[in-house]
Amino acid sequence: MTTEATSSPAPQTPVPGAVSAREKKNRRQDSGGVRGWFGRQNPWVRAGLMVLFAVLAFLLPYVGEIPLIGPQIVTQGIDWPSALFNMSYYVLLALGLNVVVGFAGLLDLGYVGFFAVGAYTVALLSSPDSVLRTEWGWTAAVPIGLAVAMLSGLVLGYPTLRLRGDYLAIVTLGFAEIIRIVATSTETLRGDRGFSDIPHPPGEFADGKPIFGVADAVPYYWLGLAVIILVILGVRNLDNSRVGRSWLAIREDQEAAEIMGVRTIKYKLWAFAIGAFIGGLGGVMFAGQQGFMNSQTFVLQFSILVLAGVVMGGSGNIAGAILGGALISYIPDRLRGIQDPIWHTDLFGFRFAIFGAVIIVIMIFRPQGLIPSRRRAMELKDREKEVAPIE
Amino acid sequence: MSEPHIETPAEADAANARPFDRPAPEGTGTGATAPAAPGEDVLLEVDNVTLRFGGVVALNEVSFSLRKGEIFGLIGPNGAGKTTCFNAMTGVYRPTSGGIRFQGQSIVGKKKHEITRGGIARTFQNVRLFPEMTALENVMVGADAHHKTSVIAALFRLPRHHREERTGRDRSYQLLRFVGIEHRAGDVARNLSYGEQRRLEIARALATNPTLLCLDEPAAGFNPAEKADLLALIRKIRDSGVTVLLIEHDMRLVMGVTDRIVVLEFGKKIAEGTPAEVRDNPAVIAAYLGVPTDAA
Amino acid sequence: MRQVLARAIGGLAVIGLIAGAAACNSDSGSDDTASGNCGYKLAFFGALTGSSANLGVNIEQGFELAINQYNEKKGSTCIEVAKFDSQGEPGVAPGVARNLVADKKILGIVGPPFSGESEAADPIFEAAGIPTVTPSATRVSLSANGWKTFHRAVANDDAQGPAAGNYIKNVMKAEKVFVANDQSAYGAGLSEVVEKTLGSAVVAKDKTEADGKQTDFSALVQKVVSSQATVLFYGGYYQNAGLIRKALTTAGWKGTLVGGDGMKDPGLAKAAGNAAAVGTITTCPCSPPEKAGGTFVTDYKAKWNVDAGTYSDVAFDAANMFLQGIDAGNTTPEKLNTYLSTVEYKGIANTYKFTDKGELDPNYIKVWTFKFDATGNTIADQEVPTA
Amino acid sequence: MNFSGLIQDFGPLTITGLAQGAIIALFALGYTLVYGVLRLINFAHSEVFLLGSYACLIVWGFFGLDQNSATPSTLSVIGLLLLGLVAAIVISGITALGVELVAYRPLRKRNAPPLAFLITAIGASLFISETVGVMTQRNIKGVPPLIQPRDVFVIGNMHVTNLQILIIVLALMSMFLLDRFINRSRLGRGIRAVAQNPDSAALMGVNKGRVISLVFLLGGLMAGIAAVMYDLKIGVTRFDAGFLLGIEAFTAAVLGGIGNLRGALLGGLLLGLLQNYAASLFGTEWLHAASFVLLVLILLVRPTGLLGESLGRARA
Repeated sequence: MTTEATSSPAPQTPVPGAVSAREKKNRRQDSGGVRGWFGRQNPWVRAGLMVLFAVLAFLLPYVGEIPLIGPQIVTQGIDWPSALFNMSYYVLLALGLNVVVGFAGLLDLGYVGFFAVGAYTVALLSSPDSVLRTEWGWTAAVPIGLAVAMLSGLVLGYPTLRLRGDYLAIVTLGFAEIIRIVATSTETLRGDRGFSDIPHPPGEFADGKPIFGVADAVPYYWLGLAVIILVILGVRNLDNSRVGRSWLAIREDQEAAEIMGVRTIKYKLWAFAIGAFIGGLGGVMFAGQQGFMNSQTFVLQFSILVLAGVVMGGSGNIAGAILGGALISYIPDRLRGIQDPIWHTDLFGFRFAIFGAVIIVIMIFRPQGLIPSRRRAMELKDREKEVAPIE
Repeated sequence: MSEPHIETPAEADAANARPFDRPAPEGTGTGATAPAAPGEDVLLEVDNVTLRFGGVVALNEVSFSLRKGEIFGLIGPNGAGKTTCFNAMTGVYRPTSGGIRFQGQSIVGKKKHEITRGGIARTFQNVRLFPEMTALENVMVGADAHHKTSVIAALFRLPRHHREERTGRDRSYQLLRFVGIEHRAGDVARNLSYGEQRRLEIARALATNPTLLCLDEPAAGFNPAEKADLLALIRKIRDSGVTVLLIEHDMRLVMGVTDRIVVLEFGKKIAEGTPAEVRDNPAVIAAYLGVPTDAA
Repeated sequence: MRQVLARAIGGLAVIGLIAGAAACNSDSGSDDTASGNCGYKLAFFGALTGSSANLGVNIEQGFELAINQYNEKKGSTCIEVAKFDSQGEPGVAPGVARNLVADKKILGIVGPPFSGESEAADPIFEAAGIPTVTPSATRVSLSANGWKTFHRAVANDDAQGPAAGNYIKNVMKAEKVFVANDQSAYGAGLSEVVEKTLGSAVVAKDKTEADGKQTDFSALVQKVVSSQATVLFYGGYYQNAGLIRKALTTAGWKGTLVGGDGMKDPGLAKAAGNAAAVGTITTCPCSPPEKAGGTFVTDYKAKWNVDAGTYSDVAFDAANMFLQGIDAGNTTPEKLNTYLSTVEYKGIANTYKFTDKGELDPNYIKVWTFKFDATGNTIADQEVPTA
Repeated sequence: MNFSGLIQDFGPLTITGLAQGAIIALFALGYTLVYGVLRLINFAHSEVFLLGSYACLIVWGFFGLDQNSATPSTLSVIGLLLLGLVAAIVISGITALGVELVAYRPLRKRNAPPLAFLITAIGASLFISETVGVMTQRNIKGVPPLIQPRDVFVIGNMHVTNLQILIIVLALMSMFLLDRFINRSRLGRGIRAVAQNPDSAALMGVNKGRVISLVFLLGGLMAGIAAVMYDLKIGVTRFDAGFLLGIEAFTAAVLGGIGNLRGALLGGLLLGLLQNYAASLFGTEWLHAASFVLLVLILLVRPTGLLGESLGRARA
């Protein structure tokens, strides 16, 4: 793009003890973290690339129109825009879980619980089936849904923060199961009968047809994408601030972090709350698209799948989480309506088995994830290279 | 929505008043100035501290006090309770009985991060950096101790975030230069050499703006040349106005740099005084007799 | 830099591998011109994988059998079978439904089997104007949405529940009945109606988790034994029912297990063992297939090598009903929908005529009871009144 | 809440709960053993159990037995039981080793982060259970009635059957032998050494790779025994049976103190009992919720489970 911009600062020979102009420039820009190729680019180049990515992402529903490549990408057994929407809320969940697991290092196996809380709050406030009988619009119910999800993050987080890694994992798993069982077994939450007629997001086209109808999933995908972009910006800001540093420090050595003045409890709670908020965001989007939901959606396997996505993509890396979240939704959907090339049997029923195998293969060949966190990658790099002076 | 913030305005003012170009000059300690304690210049007072783990007495009625601006040595044979004493002072352990006062205020039972913010910083016997963070980030974590950017401010990149990031970063670079590893700022801590990691730990501790810096065997594993460099650094730190508490094994190092020394053995204080006084103390000689030290 | 690239390529290669394996797709739209009302598709929409796949598969096989027989008669692949796997999950159903409606050759849909996924997917079919006939979604409220394309080929829970209750009360003359359900929309709805019908005869109640979520029913069994009930009514599906029946026998309970059509499946005997399953009663808003005189039961077994399960016969009827309509020249979804609103079709399980809400005409609602025999099959017992 | 029901049925609920708990406990051992040595939640252990539960059915199928067969004579029942046990143990053991070889060993070689192991385990679990699901058309498979339950003794309304006694005795025996093996044998010492300190164990000449394989194998054996007992008790298996019981077994392992053998036993029995009592008190639909509530409460009081962790100190 703008080659001029990238090469602007003239390279200077580093004077021992002094700081090069380039370095000073960098100092002003970054938060001192490990920078990858992307992070080393000029801010304008970065912004340009990001806008380009965003535009491409918005055009994804029409990828099938590209000759040759397009048809290979789109899903067969499931409507492509719907598959994209599904990917969008999986990506949201992966982004949220990445804050909890990737940044703060808190292993959460019950993340779907927050998704459920967000979706159920919206359903309770807006569906005519609800005991509350409020029948709010979707937009009005969303802030409450998010607030309740965030609160549930704190409620879960507070008592369990004392627990170490794997114990936290089983307790969060337990909490999610309790939420599912409560949703199934209590009258108020209607269990398997579920809530119908949950309103869709508002908006009409010029001809009076609703933008968010039942037949076309593209607007939902675009809405999801817009939300994702906002979440990415927010999460990135946090990651590049003292909040991100505190999370990392907690993940690396909790006691040392505390002795360095990090309020570990506070930042862990924030990680839970922010994760829960983003999970709830996925939930309210889901409820708004679906129109109907019941307790069936919030099974344990869902949480585990999202966790698999985060780690597969690259735990602790925003781009990795996005890729991983998209893949866990995309791979099974893409395997629908496919025949295997040898026996021409339907691969359909095997798609989760294949998915399982794909997970193993990816993790074996890329144990740090598909797009590893820069830090993790650097760990593995040969030390020799690091000793060379910067630039 | 606002995060629960406990920091007091006084604390913040103190932090902001501190010039970032060098560690705090003597006299402008954090928090309220200590009320007149026994001896005006007393910074830290360990008063009859006893610490038991089950039936084991790790510290037995230990008392000593540190004066502002000195380099204080805490020595003793292995297992004498030096690190335990240290941990009690930094909030890792809570004394079974006795008091610890810092600038006249008791710090027993305070949270670790509160003690740090109050002005006591420390390093660890076995280096405990954040291995996947860069050297610069490690120091910035320390610098964050006195920052006030809230999660919301960080989320929306409010002006305070920018201001504090900038000052924190500049100060961190300066501290890295102060300890002599500025050229490694962008490397993850794991990849630094052992000596560099030790220095980085000191820089990280200094970043919290301490009034008292506690070094836990900082010279362990160093060769004589590195030890000499370290001595110079410790003096430099003291000269910049920070009181230093040094736990050390290496008698020569301690004798060379400290103003006063306390000797522990089996959790009990057996001697206190200037290096010269301690060196001639028969109890100390007895304690160290046949105990090989690094200096030997 | 090179390392970064290599890594990126490595990552892409993995994705490429997946995409490559998936590259060969089955959708090879045959372009033969529609002659003799041929060249169209009928779709099955329901669970083919996932934890509730077994019921979906029962229905799909009945549906596919009908179309195969039709094609054999025609001597060509006249009507194609299109299968859409919703996994029985409301969360998955809309995307799959939108994919279905994108295929303009599809004239009609058999499904969705479950009420939950119906709520999520039927609005999409309604918007596309494609008629659906569900062989098994019995939630009462489904017909109250004003959907014009919705048809239900079975009686809803309001009809079956009273019949089951009446049978327990009047035929079995049970005085102590234990009522339990699996908390599914179907099971809970049915058992509530049964409970109401039975009134004071209900001595105790319990709920279990759904199929595939619970296998140890010791506590429920103990409650049943202690309640001294002679009849256990279980609103749920055959897998749990089979496990419960087996556990009840093991615990020495001598009473009879009664359930709805969700239990009318040889799978119950497979789980419980024939010896334990003997005598178990299920109600079904359908007529016995052997009464229809057809060869459905043997044909099904020959084709799929398993016994026809719950709703296989209704799905078979639904598919045939569509095929008859297409034969008569109704080759657009709209025409087929209009055809459904007037048809009176005599199938193997029932005679079908729909009200304007898409419900089965009350005159044709029949509820029969069936009994498991010593070979693990269900034998028609008697017709029972629904009120 | 139905207190009178609980009190009335206390005896029978206790004995059925113990039988279920014994199965859970044996299953839980696999989680505990692997965790103790590798600090790894072996998610694929549920599928080790699953394949075991099918293996014995296939063997019994060779003899023409299915859920509708008559109960064979006592002598052949003993033979069949032994054969079924051997088949389940062998298949479960092989599966456990296979999972270790395919999903874990390559990661260990690459020094992967701990989370990566968890995810390959999930992948392996998904792969195995879904493959079984497709192969069995997701249908249930009935178990031959090898043992007709008969009351051995009756106390009040508590009927103790031969099957329950068999399950509990077999489980306790297996546990006892495993405990002896780990605490007394040379190989067991190796396991404890690696569990306590992998690095110094390696220095002392313990072959870590072998110890890890051994631990997976032992977990597999126990899961195999659990699988046969599960088949006999429940009478049906299905492609997701492993996942379902696996969560309970894992909960039990953590409850007792994961990495602690006796903790697994305690946790399993406790869970079996509690589930029964809770189901009687609140309704069967709350059975699983109750076990998680108990888990959360216990971990809040004792953050490392009832007996604490560490395989190394299994005697403690």
